[in-house]
Amino acid sequence: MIREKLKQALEHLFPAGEAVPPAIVAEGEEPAEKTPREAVIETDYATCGYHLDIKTPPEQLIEVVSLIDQNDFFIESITGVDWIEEGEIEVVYDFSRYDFDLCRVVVRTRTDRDNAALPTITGVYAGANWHERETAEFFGINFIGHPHLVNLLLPEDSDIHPLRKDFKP
Amino acid sequence: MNQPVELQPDETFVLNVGPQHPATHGVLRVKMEMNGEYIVHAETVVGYIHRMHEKMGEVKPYPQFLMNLSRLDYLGAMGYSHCHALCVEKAAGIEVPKRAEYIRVLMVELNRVSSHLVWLGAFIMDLGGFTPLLYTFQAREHILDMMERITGARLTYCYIRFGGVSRDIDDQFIQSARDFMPYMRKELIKYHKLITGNIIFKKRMVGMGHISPEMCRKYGASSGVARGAGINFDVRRNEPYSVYPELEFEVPVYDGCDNMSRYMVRMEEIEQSLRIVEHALDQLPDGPVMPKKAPKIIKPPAGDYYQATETARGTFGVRLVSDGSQTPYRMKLRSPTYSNMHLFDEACRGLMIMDAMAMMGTLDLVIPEIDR
Amino acid sequence: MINYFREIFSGLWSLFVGMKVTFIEAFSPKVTVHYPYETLKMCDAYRGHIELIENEEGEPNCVCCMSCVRACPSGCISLTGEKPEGGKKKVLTSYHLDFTRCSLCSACVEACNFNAIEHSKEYNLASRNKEDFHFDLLARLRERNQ
Amino acid sequence: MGKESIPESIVQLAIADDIIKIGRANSLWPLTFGIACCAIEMMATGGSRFDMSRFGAEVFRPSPRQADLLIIAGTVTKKMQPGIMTLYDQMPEPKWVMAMGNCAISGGPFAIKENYNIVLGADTFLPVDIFVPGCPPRPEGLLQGIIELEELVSDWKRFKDPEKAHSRQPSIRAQADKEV
Amino acid sequence: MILTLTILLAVIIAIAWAAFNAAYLVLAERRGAGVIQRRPGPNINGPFGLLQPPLDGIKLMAKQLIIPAGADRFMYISAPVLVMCPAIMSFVALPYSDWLQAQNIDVGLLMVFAFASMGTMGTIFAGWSSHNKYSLMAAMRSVSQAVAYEIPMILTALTITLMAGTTNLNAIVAQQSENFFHWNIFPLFGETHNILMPFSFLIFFICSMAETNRAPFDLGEAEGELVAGFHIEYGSMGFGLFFMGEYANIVIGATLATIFFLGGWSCPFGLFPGVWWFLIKLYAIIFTIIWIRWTFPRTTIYGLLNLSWKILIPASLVNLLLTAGLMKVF
Repeated sequence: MIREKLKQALEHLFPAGEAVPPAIVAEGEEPAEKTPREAVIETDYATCGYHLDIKTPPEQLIEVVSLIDQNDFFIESITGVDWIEEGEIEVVYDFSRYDFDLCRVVVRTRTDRDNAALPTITGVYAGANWHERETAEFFGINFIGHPHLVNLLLPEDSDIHPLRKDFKP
Repeated sequence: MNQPVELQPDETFVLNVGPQHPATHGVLRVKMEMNGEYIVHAETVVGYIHRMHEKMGEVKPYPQFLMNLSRLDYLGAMGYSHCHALCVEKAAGIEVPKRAEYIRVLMVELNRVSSHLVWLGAFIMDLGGFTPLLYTFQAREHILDMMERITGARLTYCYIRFGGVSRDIDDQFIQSARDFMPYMRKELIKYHKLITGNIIFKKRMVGMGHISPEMCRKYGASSGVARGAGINFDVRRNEPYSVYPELEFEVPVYDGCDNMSRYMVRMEEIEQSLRIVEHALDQLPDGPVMPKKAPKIIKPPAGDYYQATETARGTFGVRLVSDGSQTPYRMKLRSPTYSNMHLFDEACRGLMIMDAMAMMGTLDLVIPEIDR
Repeated sequence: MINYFREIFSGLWSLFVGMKVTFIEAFSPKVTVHYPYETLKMCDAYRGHIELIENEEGEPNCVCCMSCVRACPSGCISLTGEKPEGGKKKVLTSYHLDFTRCSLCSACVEACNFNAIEHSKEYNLASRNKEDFHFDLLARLRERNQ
Repeated sequence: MGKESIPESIVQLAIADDIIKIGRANSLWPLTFGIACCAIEMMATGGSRFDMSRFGAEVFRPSPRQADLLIIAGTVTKKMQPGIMTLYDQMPEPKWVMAMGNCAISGGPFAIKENYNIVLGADTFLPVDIFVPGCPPRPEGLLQGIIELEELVSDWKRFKDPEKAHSRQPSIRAQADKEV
Repeated sequence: MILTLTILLAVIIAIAWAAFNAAYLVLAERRGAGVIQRRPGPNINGPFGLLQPPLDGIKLMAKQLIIPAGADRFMYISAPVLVMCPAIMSFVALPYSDWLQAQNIDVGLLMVFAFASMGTMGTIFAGWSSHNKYSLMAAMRSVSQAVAYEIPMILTALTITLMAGTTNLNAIVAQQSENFFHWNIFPLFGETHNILMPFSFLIFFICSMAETNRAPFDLGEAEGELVAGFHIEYGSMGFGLFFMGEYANIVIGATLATIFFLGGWSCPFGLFPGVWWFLIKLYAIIFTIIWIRWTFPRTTIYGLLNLSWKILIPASLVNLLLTAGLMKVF
C-alpha cells in the first residue's frame, strides 16, 4: 500500500507528536489552533475524494514534494484558497498516481496574505510551472525561484488578483 | 527521423504562431524560436479565452453554475457537467437514482464519441487532409441529432442536474442509439482505411513526437497522451466512479510514446465508448431520473471535496471548498488539456514545425478548456 | 533492399485504398439540407429563446412570482406585474428577455411552477441590430394572438 | 470606430456597381478564426449537412488578407481584443464582421458583475454588421446570418423566408436508418 | 502579315483558354470536393454554380489592394505576374490536336519545361518580398521542392524524347497515334517495347503534382503550419493570380502527361474528332489530381525530399538507362 508507505515516510519528516489521529477535517470551519500547521491526516475517501491530507509549513514544502515525487506521483494541479478572515492564503497541491493502488494526496501550505511568498516546486515537478504561474497571478503569490513568473491567463500587463476575496473589478 | 540537430542560438528567429492560426484549434499562441524549420524553443502563451469560470464558480449558486461547465469544453460538455454534478452531490449528499446515473454515462460516452470524432477530423485537417473532417462531422451529426432530441441543444447541453438529469430518454432514443452502433463501426473501418493505413499519414505519425512516460508524470498528462506513452491510467478504471464498475470496457494502452500511439488510443477509445453505450443500454434500469425530493437549494456542509472523472480530454477534476453557504467558497477546475498542453513546450524541441503541429494535434486541444 | 521496395509498394497500395474510399463516398447520396429552400423541424426538446404560454383567454399564465428571474444565471429576464384594482392575482405588465445574454440553460423554464414559459423553436435568428434580440415577450404573445 | 473611408471613384457606373455588389455578396470568404463553442458550429456549417459552400462562402481563408468576412465566433477577452482588431485591420476593404453567438454580441452568460476579463460584445470595438444570437446558434442561424449579410451587401433579397419554405424532416435521420 | 495575325490570334486564344481553364477548374475543384464529401458545393449562383468563378473574380478584382509595410514593392507586385505569365506562355506550345495549336515549335518540350521552372521564381519573389516569416519559409520550401522534382520530371521526359527522337510535341503524339496499344503507357506495339513506361507515367504524374504545388505536396501553402504559405500577404487579385496560376500549371502538367503517355489526340475508336479525345484524357487526369487532393493528408517537407532524392531520382535514372538499353536492343 503506497498510502501507508508515504504516510510513514512523511510522519518521519514531521515530528511524531504533532500528527493528529485520523479524522475528517473540514477546512475553514475549524479554527486554526485546533488543526496543527503540520500534520499528515488520513481522510475518508468516500466523502472528500482524497486519501491523505498533508499540511506542511512552507519551509518543508520542497522536502515533502520531493518525497512524493520519489513515490511516483504525478502532479494534478496547484491552486490557492484565499482565507481572508484568517489573513492567509492556502496553496493546495494535488498529487495522484498512474496506478491501481489508489492514493490521492493533497498537500497544503499557508502563507501570509499581505506578503505572500512560497518556494517553487518547479525544480521537482516541471509541470508545476504553469500551475504556479496561474496561482501567482490569481492570488498574488510570489513563488520564489520560479523561472518565468509572468501572467499566464490574464493579459501580460494586468496586475489584478481576481480570485482574492477582496477583489473588486 | 526525429534526428536531433545542432542548433546555433544566434541563427534563430522567433515565429509567432497564433492566436489566429489554422492549426491552433482556437486562440492559442505559441512563440517558437526557430532555426530554419527546426524549433529550438517554444513558449506557449495561453489565456486568450480565459472566461473566469473559477470566479463565476465563486459568485454563482451551485445550480446556476451548472451551465458554465458545458461552456468549459464544448466538445465533451457532458463529461464536465458530470464531474461537477458528482462532486456537488458527494458534498451535499444527494442520492442519484440508478437510471439517471446510467443515462448520464450513456450521454457522456456518446458525447465522448462525438468529441473524438471532431478531434479526428480536426487533426487530419492539421495534417492537410480536409475530407476526413467532413466525414467525421457527418457521423457526428447522428450523435448530435440523438442528443438534441433529449437534451435540446447540440453542443452545450445543460442536461445534468444535481440529483439526476433533466429529461428521461425514450424508446426512440434507445432505438436510434442501437442503430448508431453498427453505423459507427462501419465508419471506423472507413477511417482506418482512409487514414490509418495511408503511407503519408504513417510517415508523419510513427516515431514522431516523442513523449515519454516520465514526462507525462512530471507534467501530469492524462488521456491519450499518457495512455499513448504506455501508462495504463484511466480514471474510470483506476478510481471508479458512477456506474462504470458495472460496465464492461477496456482501456486501450499503446507504448509507442509517439503520435501514432496517441492516435490509436483515441481511435480505440471510440470503439470502447460504443461498447459502453451498448452495454449501458442493455443494463438500463427502470425508475425515475430525478430523486423524489430533489433539493432546490443546495448547501453542502463546509469542507474540501475533490472529484476526478475521465472526460473526453482526460482527467478532469473539481475541487470544491464549501463554507456551508449556497455558493462555493472556491471552485477549482482542474482541466486535463492544461497539463497536456504544458508539456508541448518541452516535447516539441528539436522537431520541425510541421511535426510539432502534428504533435499538437495529437494532444487533443480545446483551448477554452485550458484557459477556463 | 527488399524492405525498400516493399515499403514503396505497400505505400502505393495504401494510397489506392484511400482513393477507393473517397470514390465510393462520391457515389453515395448527398446529405445536405438545402437550408433556405428546406428547413428542419425542430424536436420537442429543442431549446430556443423562451416564450410565454397563454391560457384559454389568451392571457399569459404568468403570475409574476419572479422565480424565473431568480433562477436565471445571466440575469437576462426582467418582468413587472401589478395587481389590478379588485383583482387578486398579479397581472403581468411587461416581460422582457435580453436574449443576447441568455445561455439557453433552461433554468427559468424549470423554475416556473405555473407553466408560464416554454422554449420556442426559433433557430434561425439573425439581424443587423442587436436590439432585435431584446424581446418583449408580452408584445410577442399579443402579436401571435392577433 | 467606423469603417475606413475609401475614396469614391471618379467615374460612377451604376450597373458595374451592382455587379460588383452581387459579386461580393456571393463570394464571402470567411476568415478561419474560431474562438470558442460557436467555432465548432461554424465548422459544422461548413460540413456536409449544412454546407455553407452552396452560397460560395466555404472558402475559409487562413490569412486575413484574403478574407472578406470576419466571423467572431466566441467570447472576446481583453487579451484577445487587440488581436481581433489587428486581424480586422489586416483585412482589405470591403470587409464585414459577423458576431456569432451571444458571447460575441454582448458577453453572453459571461457578462457577470464581477467580470474582469470579458469584452462585452464585439460591437464595442468593431463595426459589426450581422448579429446571430444563440448559445451557440444552430448552423441554420449562421446560414441565415450569411443570407442576411448577402442582402446587406447587395441590397437584393434573394432568398424567400425560410418559414415559408417547405419544412421537412432532416434527410440525415431518415438516411441514418437506411444506412444501418 | 496574315500569318503574323493568325499567330497572334492563336496566342490570344491560347491565353483565353488558359484563363478559362484556371477559372473554371477552381469551380470544378469545389464541386468535385463537394461530390467526394457528399454535399453539393457552390450551386446556387447560376445553373450548377457556373457563375461562381466570375463572381469570385469580380469580388477579388474589386477588393482593396494592400501592399504590406516593409514589403519590396516591385518584387511584391511582380510575383503574381511571374507566376501567371509563364504558365500562360506555356500554353502557346501545347498542341490539342494536329491542327489546334497556337504555334508548332520544334523544341516545344523544352519551352514548356523552361517556362514551368520560371514559376518558381514568382513563388520565391512572393515569399521574399512579403516581409513575412511564414511566406519566406514557404518560399524556401517551394524552391527546394521545385529543384528536387524538376530532376526526375525531366529525366522521365527524356525517356520520351529518347523514344520519339524529337522534342516536338506534335511529333511525340504522331508517333503513338496508330492505335490504343501504341500509346506510350501501353508499350505493346509501339516503336519500342518498353515495359517500364507505366512507371515512367507514375513518376511523371507524381512529379507534375509536386511541381504544381498540389496536395499532397502543397508544402508551399501548407495551411496547417504556414497559414497560407507564400501568398499569405496577398489579397485581392494578386491572390487570384496565384490561384489561377496554380490551376494553369495543373492543366499544363496534365496536358504533358496526356501528350507523353496517353497518345494525345489519338483515339482508340475514332468516334469523334481527336481534340475531344484529348480533352477527355486531359480532364480525366485533372480530376484524378483533384480526387487525390481531397483524399490524402499533406506530406512533410523531408518526406517530400526523401521521396524525390531517394526514390524518384534513382528510379528515373534507372528508367532512363534501361530505356536507352532497350532502344539499343530492339
